[in-house]
Amino acid sequence: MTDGGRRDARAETPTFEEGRYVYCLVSLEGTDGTSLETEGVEGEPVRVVDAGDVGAVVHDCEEIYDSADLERIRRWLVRHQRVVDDAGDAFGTPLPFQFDTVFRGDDAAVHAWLERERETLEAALSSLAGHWEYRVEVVRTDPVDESTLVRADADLTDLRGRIEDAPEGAAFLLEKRYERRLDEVRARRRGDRADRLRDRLADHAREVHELERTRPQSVGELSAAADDGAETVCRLTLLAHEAAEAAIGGVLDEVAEEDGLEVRFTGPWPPYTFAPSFGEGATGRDGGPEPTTGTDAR
Amino acid sequence: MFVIDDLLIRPFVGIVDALHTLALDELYDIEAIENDLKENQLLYELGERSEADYRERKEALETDLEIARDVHEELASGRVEVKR
Amino acid sequence: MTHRYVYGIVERDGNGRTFDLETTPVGEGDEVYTIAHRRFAAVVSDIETTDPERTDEDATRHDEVLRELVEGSKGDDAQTVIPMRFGMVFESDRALKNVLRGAGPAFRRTMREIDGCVELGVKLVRETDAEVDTEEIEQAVAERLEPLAESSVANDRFSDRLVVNRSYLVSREEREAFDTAVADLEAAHDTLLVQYAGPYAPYNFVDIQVGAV
Amino acid sequence: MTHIEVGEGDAENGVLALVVTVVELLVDALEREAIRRMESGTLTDEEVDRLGRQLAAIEAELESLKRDQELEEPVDQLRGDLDGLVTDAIQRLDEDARSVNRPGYSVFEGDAS
Repeated sequence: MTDGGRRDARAETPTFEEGRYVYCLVSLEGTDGTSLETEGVEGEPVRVVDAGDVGAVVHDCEEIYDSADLERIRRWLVRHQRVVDDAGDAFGTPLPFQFDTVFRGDDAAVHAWLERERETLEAALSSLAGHWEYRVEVVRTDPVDESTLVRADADLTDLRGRIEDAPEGAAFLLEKRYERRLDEVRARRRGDRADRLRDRLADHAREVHELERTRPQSVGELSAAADDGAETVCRLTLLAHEAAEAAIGGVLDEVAEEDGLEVRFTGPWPPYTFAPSFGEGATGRDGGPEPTTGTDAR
Repeated sequence: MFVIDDLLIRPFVGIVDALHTLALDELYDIEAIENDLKENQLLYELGERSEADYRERKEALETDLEIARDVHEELASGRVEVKR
Repeated sequence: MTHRYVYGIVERDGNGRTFDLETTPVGEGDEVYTIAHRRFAAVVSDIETTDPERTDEDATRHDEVLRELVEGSKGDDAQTVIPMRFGMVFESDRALKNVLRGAGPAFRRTMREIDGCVELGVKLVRETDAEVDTEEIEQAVAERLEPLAESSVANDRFSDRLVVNRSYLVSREEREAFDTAVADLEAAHDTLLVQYAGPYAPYNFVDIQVGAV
Repeated sequence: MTHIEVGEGDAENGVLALVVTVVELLVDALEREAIRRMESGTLTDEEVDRLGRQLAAIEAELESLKRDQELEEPVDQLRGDLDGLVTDAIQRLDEDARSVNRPGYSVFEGDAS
């Protein structure tokens, strides 16, 4: 594990006297009351701070949640998600915040901020209403037979022939060339498959984004299961209306019927990736442009 | 002035990434952890594993199992579909 | 309100017989006794909850009570028991007797199959780094043990070190011969560790699900 | 920042694994270049063959070294770590400005203390 090193090397932890850990923002329009019965990260009691029709789901906190213990972080993540889920159940699609997002100050500060950003927030909430994030991972559990690939590709066929006739040293290089070409062909097939799927899903989703094919290393660290040698064809994230869920499932069923393909479909998640940027004039720590609460929004 | 103090502890990337991964993992992993527990017990009973090792491992595996069940319950139910 | 926690079913033991056991019972009661309806009796102890949590301690107690019944302890004879899984509680004696009545035929059938038998477990584990021919060993084990058993089932191979994991239903008369056979197998394979366990109540040879009421 | 762990407890072996990893990457690059020259036709058949033999010999040498020193796993791991590091770094370059998007943590509002 590299956590020890990472902790030493990381930037200084921000400190604050009083803070509010923010799980998400919700629309209170048409709901009666702001009560939310749920337990937050580390068992903290969760409340809703409201300003008009916008509410922030928070708990009081005095420090950032930080640990080198991955298990603990997993629990925190799950708890964070549970609260956002409960908020979603009670108030409809929430505007979710990343794990460990803390608002400096007390309820009044949160309230003032909500008031100030109200227009943006209300617009964002109403635009996302009824929409959720879905994750799709297509995995090839049985690799395509090499001979099939060779037959379908003139270069590969040609290389195979040349290797047979070549002297040892040349054959070695041709073999390497062949392997590279094979990788290319596989990559192209993956790409084609992913493109077709994207197009089909786009009919049912408001947005479809392709993610890096491999899960980020840091997520891998959190993961308990070792990869079983299966090849990831693509990873997609979608923003779709809840009514489209069945249709999306149908498209994925068809993909799963292809030999050797497995589809891993999870959701509905709160639209973490698709939560819009807000907070005009905000500054990031590095003075970068606008921060967002989303994750991978492009 | 709206100040955001962002500091990266670890490059976690996205929370959905993490959740999606956890949800899928936990779907598969409970049985593997249970098997490891049984193996640990067996090797201890056969005298191949010392009591200290056995206890340490058992404790770690039990924590894993508890978390796996927790996560499974909270994330996996109805949210994960593996289509074959 | 006190309920009945059920360990298993025995035959022709009458009502209210108590067993003199070493094991502390599951639940609050301090006695393990029978509640009978005609031919069959449930072996029970008193408990306050209808939904006992499965703790390691209580699961062990459940198993130990059954083991003592099967083995016979102190003044009691060895019993043939149809074991129940952990956690079965009946709210009232009436509910329990209803089940004894309703499931009578199933109990009768099962009792015929396991009468006079105990369950024995045999696990063969290869030593670290030892390479073994699984098929050959399976065959040797089958040749030696199957003739002595009424029946057997394969259990989950939960570890890649496990070469064989089987449970055997063995009549009390064959116990000694079975012990010898297992010892012979152990002697014949020096790359294998043997775990020979039991006698247990025949969990693996009983297929009765009783719905708790 | 991400650290790459070199070896576990056995520094010498760790350094060796690192060296082998670097040499492997170098050989990969050499092979790519050799293929490029072979395909561009700037080498004679004999030259191609000689080059191929040399690279094959180096590769075989590396493989046997890894086997003898039990470096296969650490080298694989290092290459994996490097890949992950590069990917993460590229992402960071890519999205440096919106690093808030990562669940590290964010503190909103008020003066940084």
